[in-house]
Amino acid sequence: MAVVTLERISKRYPGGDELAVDDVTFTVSDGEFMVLLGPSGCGKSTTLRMVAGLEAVSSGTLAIDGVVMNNVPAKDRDIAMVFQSYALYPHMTAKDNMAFGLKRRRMPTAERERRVAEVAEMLDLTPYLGRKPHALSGGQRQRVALGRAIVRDPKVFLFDEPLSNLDAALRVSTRNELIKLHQRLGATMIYVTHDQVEAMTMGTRICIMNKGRLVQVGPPLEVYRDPADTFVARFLGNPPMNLLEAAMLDGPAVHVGESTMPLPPRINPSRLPRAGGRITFGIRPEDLYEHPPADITGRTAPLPVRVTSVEPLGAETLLLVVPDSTEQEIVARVDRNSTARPGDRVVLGLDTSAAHLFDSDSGVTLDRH
Amino acid sequence: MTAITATSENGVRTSAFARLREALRGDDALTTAWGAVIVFVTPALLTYAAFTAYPVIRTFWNSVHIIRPGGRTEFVGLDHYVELFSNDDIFFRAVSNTLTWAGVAPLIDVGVGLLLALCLYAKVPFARVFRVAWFTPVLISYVVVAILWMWIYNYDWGVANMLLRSVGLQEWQQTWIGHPDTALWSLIFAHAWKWAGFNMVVCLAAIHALPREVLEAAELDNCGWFQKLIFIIVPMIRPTLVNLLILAFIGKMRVFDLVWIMTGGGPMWSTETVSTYVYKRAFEWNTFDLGYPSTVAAIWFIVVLCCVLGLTWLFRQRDRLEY
Amino acid sequence: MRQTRSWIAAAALAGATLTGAAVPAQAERELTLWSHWADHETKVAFVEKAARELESRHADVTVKITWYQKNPLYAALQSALRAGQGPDIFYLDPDRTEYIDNGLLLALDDLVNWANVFGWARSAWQHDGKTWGFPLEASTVEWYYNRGLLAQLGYEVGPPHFQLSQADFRALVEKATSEGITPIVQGVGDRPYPGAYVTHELLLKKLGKDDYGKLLSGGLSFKDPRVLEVFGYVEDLVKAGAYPKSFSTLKLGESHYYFHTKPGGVVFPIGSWYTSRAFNPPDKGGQPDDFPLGMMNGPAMDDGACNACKTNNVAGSFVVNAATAHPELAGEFLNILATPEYGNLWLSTVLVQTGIKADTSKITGPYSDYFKTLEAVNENAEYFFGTPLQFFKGKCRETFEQVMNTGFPAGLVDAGTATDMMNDGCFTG
Amino acid sequence: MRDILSARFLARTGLLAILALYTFYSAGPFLWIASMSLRTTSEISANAYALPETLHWEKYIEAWTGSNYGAYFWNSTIVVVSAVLALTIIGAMAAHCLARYRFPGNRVVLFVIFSTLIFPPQITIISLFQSLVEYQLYDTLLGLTLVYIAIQLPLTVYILEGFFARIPQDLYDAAKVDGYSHWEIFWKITMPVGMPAIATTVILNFINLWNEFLYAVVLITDESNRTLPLGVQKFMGDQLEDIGMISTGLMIAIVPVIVVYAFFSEKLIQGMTAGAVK
Repeated sequence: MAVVTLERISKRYPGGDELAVDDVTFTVSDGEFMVLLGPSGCGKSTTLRMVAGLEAVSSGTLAIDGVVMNNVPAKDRDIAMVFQSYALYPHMTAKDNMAFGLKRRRMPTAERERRVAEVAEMLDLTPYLGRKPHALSGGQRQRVALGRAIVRDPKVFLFDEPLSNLDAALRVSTRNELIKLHQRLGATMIYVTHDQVEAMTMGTRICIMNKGRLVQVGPPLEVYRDPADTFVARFLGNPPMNLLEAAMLDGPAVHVGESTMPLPPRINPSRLPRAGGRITFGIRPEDLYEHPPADITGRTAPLPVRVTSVEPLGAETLLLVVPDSTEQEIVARVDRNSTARPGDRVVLGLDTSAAHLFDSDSGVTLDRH
Repeated sequence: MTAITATSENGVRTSAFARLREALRGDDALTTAWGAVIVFVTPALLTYAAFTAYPVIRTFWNSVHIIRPGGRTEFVGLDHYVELFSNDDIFFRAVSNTLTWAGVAPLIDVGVGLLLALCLYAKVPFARVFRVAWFTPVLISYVVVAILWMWIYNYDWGVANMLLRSVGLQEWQQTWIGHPDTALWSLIFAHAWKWAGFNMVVCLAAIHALPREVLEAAELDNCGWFQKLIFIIVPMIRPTLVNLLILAFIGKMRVFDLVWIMTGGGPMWSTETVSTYVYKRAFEWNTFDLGYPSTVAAIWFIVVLCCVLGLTWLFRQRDRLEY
Repeated sequence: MRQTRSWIAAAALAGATLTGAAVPAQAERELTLWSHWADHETKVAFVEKAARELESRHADVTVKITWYQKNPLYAALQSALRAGQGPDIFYLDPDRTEYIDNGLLLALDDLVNWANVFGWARSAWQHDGKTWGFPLEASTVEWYYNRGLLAQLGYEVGPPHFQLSQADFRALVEKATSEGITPIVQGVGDRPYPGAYVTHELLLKKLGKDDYGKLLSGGLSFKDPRVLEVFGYVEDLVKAGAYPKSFSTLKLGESHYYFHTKPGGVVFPIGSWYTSRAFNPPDKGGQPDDFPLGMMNGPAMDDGACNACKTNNVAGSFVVNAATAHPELAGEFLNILATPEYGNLWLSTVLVQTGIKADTSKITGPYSDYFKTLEAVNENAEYFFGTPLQFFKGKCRETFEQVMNTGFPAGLVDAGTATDMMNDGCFTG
Repeated sequence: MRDILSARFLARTGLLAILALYTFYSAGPFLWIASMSLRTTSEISANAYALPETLHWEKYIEAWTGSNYGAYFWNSTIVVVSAVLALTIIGAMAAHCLARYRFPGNRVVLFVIFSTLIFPPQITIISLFQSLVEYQLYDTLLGLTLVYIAIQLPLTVYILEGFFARIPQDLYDAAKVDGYSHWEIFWKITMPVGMPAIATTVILNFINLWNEFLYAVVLITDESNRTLPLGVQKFMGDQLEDIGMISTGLMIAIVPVIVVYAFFSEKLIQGMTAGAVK
């Protein structure tokens, strides 16, 4: 049972003017896999390190299971952390590395040995226990680092981009192992990454941060579907959401390029700008169709474009297109059988029900939540 | 803008006092790291204060006094400085000798070292033996080097004159360290004997650390070894060479042992260096005054400071121009 | 925990300082003596004998003697005395008057039985009406020569003056050079004075005692015509190749070997303590058993005011540290030396003159002939007391060491420059 | 083709000849002194360059027993070993602190310590002498040891700080999470992980201090406190230039260094060159 609560947490480094973490509030429920996602420098690692007790909290309240942890040293918080560089003690064997945290906590030798052996078995590390880190492969080191955290049986696991030093294939398989591990241990985990695929696949919830502030928290698909602002819209999804400059029309419509789009259904009309005002129109690439399927034809609006580039990916094809009367290049994810060629003029179908509107200045969504 | 607003909203204190307190807390989150800092640096700082900082300050204090044994100290203001600049030919001789040495020797040391390193890099046979033979002098103490080279320079049976005789150049025989024209150069030569191996090893390490691709690319560009040396290797290990030059320069500014044992600064002050002069005036002259030699030391302190700042500035400037 | 550690560190540092400060408690009296002559076995034996005698008189006294070479001894003394850690008794040459000026020495007038010391020797240590040193060793500047080589070159010297004329001596130098023989053996590799012997002895003969004394004390210019004449004469000798090629690096010990063994030379002007090295077995650096040693006086200068003049000086002496804890013991030690028995012992073993009253006629053994020659050569001598180093201080001394001892005799500066530099450093008149 | 080969061969031979010549120059003096160390002075004065006819090994015993070499070796060992030990600990503590803790003045402290690296010893030698006299440490091995610590401290801190700063911060965070105290982090992480750099400074300090002369000359006077370089200098007697025996004495001083070199050549070169290669 471990609930981590951050309430109005801020962090200022000595001598720095900007806040590294600015008024962040969220709660990680028991057994939840919370992913902190954001570009580098967004404050997610700092937040994690504050939870770990490696950085002082400048203001706000950090609690684990309701106990305020602000001034509790790292070693007394009953957390375990896996580092990006693994941070294995280079002068100790894999076994000693795993056992060391237990030794520090004065666990009896027999019990310690048993736990280490058990975890090593679980992670397929048994043959390598006698080796020092430099004699292990990257994946093995990663597993030792993981094992070092698991043997401790902590209340909370903290991961700081633990997969970023692995090659692509290993990253995928380790990702799956981590998911299984989470299911098996049922422990509370906080996981920092800048990789949206990891976030989407692993997280029970995702917590997206930008420039030190928390932007949006929610289950992966919800965040994907309803981004809180243009930052989230572009950060999640590959290729990212297309954002087009648009103008508000008098009626309940916006003008994009030469097309007039009806307002999406979820919109909060009270926050719309007045007619003639600027607005940002967002549409994901998969919501642009070369040949709209029958079930959504009623919701589509035509968008005449010029094709500038075609990228066949096998399972699908990406069209890079420029809508008429605009100079913005956008991406459409279309059927793999598309015959479009660069220079072609086509009319794409745009699923108006999937479109988003954002405030042009602040980037905040105009959707109703 | 937003940050500041947010700060006040969040009630984070931004007063100078709060900043200071935050700073004192260090990056260790939860305990006051200041205690650890003090424990860790105090021994070093105490040693530094007692045996480096205090003596430096005291040197300046000394330099405006006459200091005789038995605590008989007399304040003389800037008299020593006036005397030094108006009436001390030996000091200027010593400065000029030292600067000559410090100016010339680094080029010899580093140049020879670089050439030797290139020879070894060219993968000659017996490279290991060569390296050992060339590096060994580095490890030998100056006292031994000095005695050894006094014998090598011996007029009657030293190696230098013996070699000249054996190739029929009797008239070139010299009292190498006994004549003002040759003494300083003979010492520089002996000094270079000791240090060339050091520079060789450092250059070799630097060359080995160069990315192989660049040298291969140069080969594809049809560079001969000489062009490769001039256009590729030397520019690429330039930081190392600069380091070595500065290191050698500093080393020559402090040279004492070799001179002291081999010539004692003679003949006719031709090998007098600032170190030997300070030592002589403090511990050999029959004046028993520690004040004047401290003045020499104080002036030299300033000279060295200027030289090093100048060198640093010079090389930094070049770097900026290049990149 | 952390506090404890910093406390321990502080304590360790303090402890380190304290152990350094702690002076070992002494139950017994120890008399310390630092002396030159580490290599001079006969002198070492002489001093050790006196030390053992003092120890045998007092059960609680030990005498701890440290033997040095001269230069390291002076370096050690300068720093140790300043540090207040000097020995009770130490070796000093009488030219080191700065020790007196700085109050580092104890006046010996009431401590030593001066009745057994020659007055001229005592006077070498008398300043401000007090006597500061015990004149153990005395010496005259002698011109030793190789009788065989001199005869081979067609010259001889004999009574009453044992002296060549100025012109003959120059001719001797030129002849020796032409035959590939080094005329005057001298080396200044490790001593600040031997190179100046010839010039200064000749200056003394030319000027006479009074004017020479003025010259040394800054009262007479080096541009005096008589001085210039002597400098010119010596410059001619130098140009004629009087000195060995290796002059400037040849050490004192090496120059002995050069003179009597290899490659050999005609004349070797040096203090009469020549014997303390030369009368050792050949494998200890002594002269060969059959070496034809002769003694002459320096050449008579034309119009010389005092051609019988030569330098006599007190050399190695013992002084007492002003800060000594055992002045009475130190006095007793010196008084053991100040007896005719010890004077004779010194003469017959060390074979150098001494300030202690003794009787050379009592010397017997293999070197009695040497003392007879020494007496004959000095029979008509008039002595000037003191070497240039005893007069020159500070920059003047430094100039003397570099110019008179090295630069001028090595031919590095001419007579005009040399006298200019000497005036610059020494002339006050 | 043949011509090219032979030209290359010639160039190669020429290069080798030059190298052999240089080797003769750099190693020749050692061989000369080694051969003289086994000959008597009278043999040497007959011919300074002949090879020893009979090997006078007994001269080594004579040189050792006839001088105070045993004491000099012992003094040098005490002073150098304790100075190097203290340097390693004090220097590593300071370097660890400067590399790991952010505190106001951190860079200032590092700069101040480092800047003394460039200053020649003659600047402080006089006042250091005065200070040691006042601290009652003049002419004591303890005093010399403390001075040795002080003169090598800047270089030690400089090298170690550079290395320690490159140890990943994660390792320290992991240690903190594992519950290490400040002192344990230093002792159990920094020291073992920093071992290569520490070995480097140990070797460097050892060689430098073993050969140190100037401070020893000024700060030591008593025969019983002399270190090896002073002892070697003392071998230069002035009664007689006993070249044969001096050679033997010099060899006794050289041989240990050569032996150490033979065993630790790689590490040693690494140590001597530390900090010079960027």
